[in-house]
Amino acid sequence: MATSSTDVPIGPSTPALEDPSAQLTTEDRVGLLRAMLLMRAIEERAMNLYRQGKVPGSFYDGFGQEAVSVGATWAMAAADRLCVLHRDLGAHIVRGVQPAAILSQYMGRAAGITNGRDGNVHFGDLRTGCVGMVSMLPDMMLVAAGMAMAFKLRGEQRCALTWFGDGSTSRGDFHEAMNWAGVQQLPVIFILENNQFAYSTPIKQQFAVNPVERAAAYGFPGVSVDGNDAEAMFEATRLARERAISGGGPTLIEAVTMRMHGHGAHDDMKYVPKALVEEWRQKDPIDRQSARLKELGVDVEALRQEVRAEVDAAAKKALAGPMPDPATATDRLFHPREAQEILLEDGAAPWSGFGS
Amino acid sequence: MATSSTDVPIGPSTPALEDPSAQLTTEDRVGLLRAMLLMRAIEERAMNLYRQGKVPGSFYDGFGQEAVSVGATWAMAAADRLCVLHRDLGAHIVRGVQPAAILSQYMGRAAGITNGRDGNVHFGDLRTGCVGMVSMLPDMMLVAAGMAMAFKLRGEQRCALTWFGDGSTSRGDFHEAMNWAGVQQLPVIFILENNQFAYSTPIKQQFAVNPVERAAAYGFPGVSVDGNDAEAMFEATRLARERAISGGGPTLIEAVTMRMHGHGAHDDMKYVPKALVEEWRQKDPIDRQSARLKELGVDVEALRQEVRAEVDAAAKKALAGPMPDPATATDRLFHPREAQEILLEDGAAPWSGFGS
Amino acid sequence: MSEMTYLRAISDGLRTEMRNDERVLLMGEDIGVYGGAFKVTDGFIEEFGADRVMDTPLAESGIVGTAVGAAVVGLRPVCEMQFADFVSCGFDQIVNVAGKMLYRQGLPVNITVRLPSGGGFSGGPFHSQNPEAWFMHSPGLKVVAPSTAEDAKGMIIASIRDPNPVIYMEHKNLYRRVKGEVPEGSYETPFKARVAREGDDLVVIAYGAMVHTALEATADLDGASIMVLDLRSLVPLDEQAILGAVQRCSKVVVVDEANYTCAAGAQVAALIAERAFEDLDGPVLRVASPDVPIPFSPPLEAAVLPSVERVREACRQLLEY
Amino acid sequence: MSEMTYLRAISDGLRTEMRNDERVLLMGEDIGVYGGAFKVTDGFIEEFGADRVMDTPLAESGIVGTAVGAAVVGLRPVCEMQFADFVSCGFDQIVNVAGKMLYRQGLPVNITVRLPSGGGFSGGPFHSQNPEAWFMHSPGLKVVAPSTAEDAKGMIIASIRDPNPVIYMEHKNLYRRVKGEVPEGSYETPFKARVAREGDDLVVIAYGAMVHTALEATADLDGASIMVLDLRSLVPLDEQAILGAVQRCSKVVVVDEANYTCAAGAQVAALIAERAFEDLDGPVLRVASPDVPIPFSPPLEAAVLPSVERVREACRQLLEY
Ligand SMILES: Cc1ncc(C[n+]2csc(CCOP(=O)(O)OP(=O)(O)O)c2C)c(N)n1
Ligand SMILES: Cc1ncc(C[n+]2csc(CCOP(=O)(O)OP(=O)(O)O)c2C)c(N)n1
Ligand SMILES: [Mg+2]
Ligand SMILES: [Mg+2]
Repeated sequence: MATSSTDVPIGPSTPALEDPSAQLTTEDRVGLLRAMLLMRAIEERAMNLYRQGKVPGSFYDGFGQEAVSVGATWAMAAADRLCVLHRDLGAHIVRGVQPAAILSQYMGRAAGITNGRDGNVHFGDLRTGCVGMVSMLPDMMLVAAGMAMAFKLRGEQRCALTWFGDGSTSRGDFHEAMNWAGVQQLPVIFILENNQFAYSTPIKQQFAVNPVERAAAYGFPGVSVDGNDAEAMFEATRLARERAISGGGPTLIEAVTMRMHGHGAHDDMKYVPKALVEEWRQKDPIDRQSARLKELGVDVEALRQEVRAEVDAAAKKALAGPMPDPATATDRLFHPREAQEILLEDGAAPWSGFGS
Repeated sequence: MATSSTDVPIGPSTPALEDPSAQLTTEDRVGLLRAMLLMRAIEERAMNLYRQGKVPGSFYDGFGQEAVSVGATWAMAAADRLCVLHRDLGAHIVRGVQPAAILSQYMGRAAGITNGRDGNVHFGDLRTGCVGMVSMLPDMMLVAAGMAMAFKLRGEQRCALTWFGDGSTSRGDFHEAMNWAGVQQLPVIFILENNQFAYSTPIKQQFAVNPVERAAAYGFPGVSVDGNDAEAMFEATRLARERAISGGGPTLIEAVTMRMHGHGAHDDMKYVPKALVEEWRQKDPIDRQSARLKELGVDVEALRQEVRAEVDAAAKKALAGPMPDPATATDRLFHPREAQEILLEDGAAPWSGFGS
Repeated sequence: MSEMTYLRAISDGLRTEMRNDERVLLMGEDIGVYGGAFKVTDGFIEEFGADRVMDTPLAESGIVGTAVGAAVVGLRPVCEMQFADFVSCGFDQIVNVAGKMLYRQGLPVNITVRLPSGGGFSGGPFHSQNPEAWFMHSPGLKVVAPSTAEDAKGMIIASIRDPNPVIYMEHKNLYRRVKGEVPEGSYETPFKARVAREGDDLVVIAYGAMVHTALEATADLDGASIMVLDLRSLVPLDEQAILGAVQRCSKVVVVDEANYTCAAGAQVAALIAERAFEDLDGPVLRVASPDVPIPFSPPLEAAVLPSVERVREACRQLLEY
Repeated sequence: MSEMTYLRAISDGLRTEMRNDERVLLMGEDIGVYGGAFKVTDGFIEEFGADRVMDTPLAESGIVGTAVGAAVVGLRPVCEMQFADFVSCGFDQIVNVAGKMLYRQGLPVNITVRLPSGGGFSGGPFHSQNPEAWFMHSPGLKVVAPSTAEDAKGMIIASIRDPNPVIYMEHKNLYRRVKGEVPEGSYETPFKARVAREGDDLVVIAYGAMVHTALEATADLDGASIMVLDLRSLVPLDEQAILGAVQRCSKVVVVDEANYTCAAGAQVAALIAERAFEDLDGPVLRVASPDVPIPFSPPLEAAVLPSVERVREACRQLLEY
């Protein structure tokens, strides 16, 4: 399994998954690559815009971890619900959020998903079945468990999914969510995105034993997956989803990966050994998926150019959009009783297996 | 192992402890019984005083669980520090708190340990090395871990101990404390007092897998012990303490027991199957220790009478004491800078092994 | 109409709304089989089943956080904290997840959190708190605090129907002490203040249990005509009713059971000092608990909680002003 | 004396006290190897070692709870919340364990909790909060909020030496913006208010970053003589200084960056309305953030945070009264 920055074992050896490609058409496999390329291109653009002073506050990305969110989300059905975390832009892309809306969000423009109320990846587009994350980690695990609880109570065949980092596992809400999901055997998928660092803190200072080992002691399986392989992420999530919707309960998936950029744009990550970064650069998830598709004869370069053009256009559109009107700053504190009920709506579910 | 009210397994089968009596003189063994008898007699007296309206608020006891606190505390050295929970009056007794002070505490008298500021078992006598618990469960696990952290940082051969119930394991602070103790390999002993219910909630609604199984996934051992056997509790705690002070890190001890009274005096525990209570009545920890001592020729009846007399005298003394002066109600909100520093002091450590 | 206690009125409201609306679900520790620490949900599990009267693990953050999740996919969870004091353990989920979701994301969070609060029965520092001001200071939460049986029912129903997170303060010391006529069936009490007694010389502004303390203290005070304004809702705060009462009476005593500093009463007094200064004919006096934990022992607790006597003194002082 | 930023003054205070007293230990996320999210403890781990500059797990309840344990056996932990906003995750341990221990048990808890707070740089709803009022409303905690470099150092030292739990508010927007002469070596700033500028016609009462907003707003306001009172300490609140200022000026504007309802400013205004009514020559005006989460986008954030312009307007309105 992957090398770790520490002496904490990176999860149990998990039985190899069946060949995921059995579940994926070439179109799916291109879709996975496309979403990863989009994620990277949008985040690179946003980083540039940040350097130009066009993205206020701080900027965080998921460079090198694209497979984790893209692969997992590819396995989610339209009626499923997600709480997307800060390294997981790919999930939004797969669910159908448009690049211009994302860049508008980063720049605090009126057309951003939160209309400028919240920044960077702190957003969830209601029309894609996603709840916007809060900063407090990992609070969203409980929200995901609660959505799953509602599905189970109503006898619906749907599931909820959320991500969280290695550092986030140290907080109480991790435990309350794991325990709740175990006791009620909820249709929820927890993805531990083990990128080996929490800000500057290496995993050996977060836990003595890999948290994926804990799943069993909550009454459900924990599996470790190569988080830099989008198809492996897809397959592990697909299986977890099947368990979930057939009443088999929760799954904890550890996506073993590496944070390849600083915690945020301001962080030079001096604290990470260079050799470790170098080693993981060889495992880039986009390179891996590109190689696969080249073997299948897909014109990856054309795809890259298409994505680049899409992001160029999106940036142009986003930059042309206005900032929010300050007169709206105190609107929408409370939802009026007489207004229509607002609930999360279904998102895109591009996997061919859903027959859409 | 013991029968449980549910289908959740009551902890792993733990290798049988060596015969604890090797560590205990007859005097120790009598001391254990004496402390358990005192605990029961004081709580029975308090329950009567409660019924007479002399104990304000509610009243909680540890009837049937006396071995858990008495046995464990018997293994603690004077310089060790404890956070004592609400079923664990025996710990206070072993550490040297006088029965009259306890009864004064229950009755909200000026001579109570908290001078009437807090009620029932929410107390810790500074002079016995005990931190008074807060109601919020299991917050004290973190406080105990913090004391242990200080001992480790200063290179002292001391340890900290705390108790908590099966229900308390569901809260985030359980996890944060377990994880902290595991990462830092602290000299702390966690005693999970599994009495099979949290108020009315049976353990199967608190966890899918017994939490003692989790210890391994935090990087330290978890052991199950017969919580109705004071000598077994002593021995498990003694071994855990040895590990702790020799740098071996934390231990989680599950004391398997049964709450034999309602959650509080007001609770008729209709929700507990009668047969279960009956079964556990056969395992009464005081009966068990009495039988042992009778075999050794100890006059247990005389001991009982001595204890009864002691509690009678204590009740008399407590009842004669005044209520606190209302004029003091707002005193001691802040400790004055110029006043002496107040820290926990050493408590009694009666075990013969300490040579005291 | 039938007479019932404040406690039974809450039960009645919950039951009514659960019958009306299948989306309503109760969550909490020991609320099912046991019927709740105070028996508010006694008999509910028999009528509605364990799925809708859910005995949860001992985990306040879990209760609130999963309720938020259930709410955004269409349920209407009502969470019980066993005592208001334990809300500190679910604090983050309330203020950061539930409270900010609509403003940030446009997603309303329809949860109700019931907080059995307050002192007066030797509950001590951990079973007597009045934490409403923490939530008033956290944007995005409504905070209500009925004082009568009728309002207790009408406001629990209104809280459940309100699409926003509502912190519902129920004062333990009113549970069995206060009784009143309660309409049958379904009705809502608006989140507005109520004049508990008309008067012209002075107004006592209070909410929850303190409304009764205020009424008792001023029932017969040297013949003065004393208004008692029951706020009922703290967020939104009925500023119009407050300012109107000050305009009419010119003298104000604000009573609060919570600790003095930054309490609801501080907000009310500050509001008056800012917006009704010209109407004032004397200082805005406050009666509240001093800034200490609520002590256990009866003489100490009595010394700390606002008493009829202290309210009376404040009124007298102001009437003589 | 040497000139340094507010940020460096905090570092200097921490370093000074760590050299003075071996019992002092820092705990927090990323404070060691990384030197802290804001670099307050940059270089500390090299000087004091990883045991005294402890990189903790990501667990705020854990940080506070273990600090309490360490304190009662003789250490003097200083906890850093990475942002003040995350204190909601350690809230229970602060208010219920640390805050009530001395009153209940006679056991002082000598911890300091540093909260990098406040907005002004597009931090958004979770990196801009000013949660001091929650703690002011929780008995047993001291709450301080320095506004200058000199006080930042003197108050962090005083907080560490104070045997009680102290919530130390450090405003992020002052970190690098505010500079000043700071005495060398060890000294303490008392938990008392400070006159930031003398004046007679009106007093602006503020603390933290708002002291600078107040000073700027009133530096030249139509020639009026305007006092600025920097509270510095919120608990204990320097009531004497507040009442003295009102007596002298008769007109008061209270400025608070936190959300309006039940803020520190509400307490100050309520205090004045109760105890200085006769000295008042006009309403007690308040400037604060409206009751919404602090939005991210610059125009929205600017519309919410109290500005120089809003303070100026309030002063003008009152001067013309
Ligand atoms: C409760 C809480 N405390 C502190 C922070 C500040 N913070 C933001 S991200 C981060 C590190 C998170 O690490 P991890 O969970 O491993 O996620 P990663 O960023 O590595 O994906 C920290 C400490 C936070 N967001 N939430
Ligand atoms: C955080 C918190 N929530 C709720 C309560 C109310 N409460 C008091 S005791 C109790 C049950 C505790 O069960 P357990 O931990 O098993 O301990 P036991 O009483 O069985 O010894 C509850 C829910 C509490 N004390 N703390
Ligand atoms: Mg990480
Ligand atoms: Mg129990």
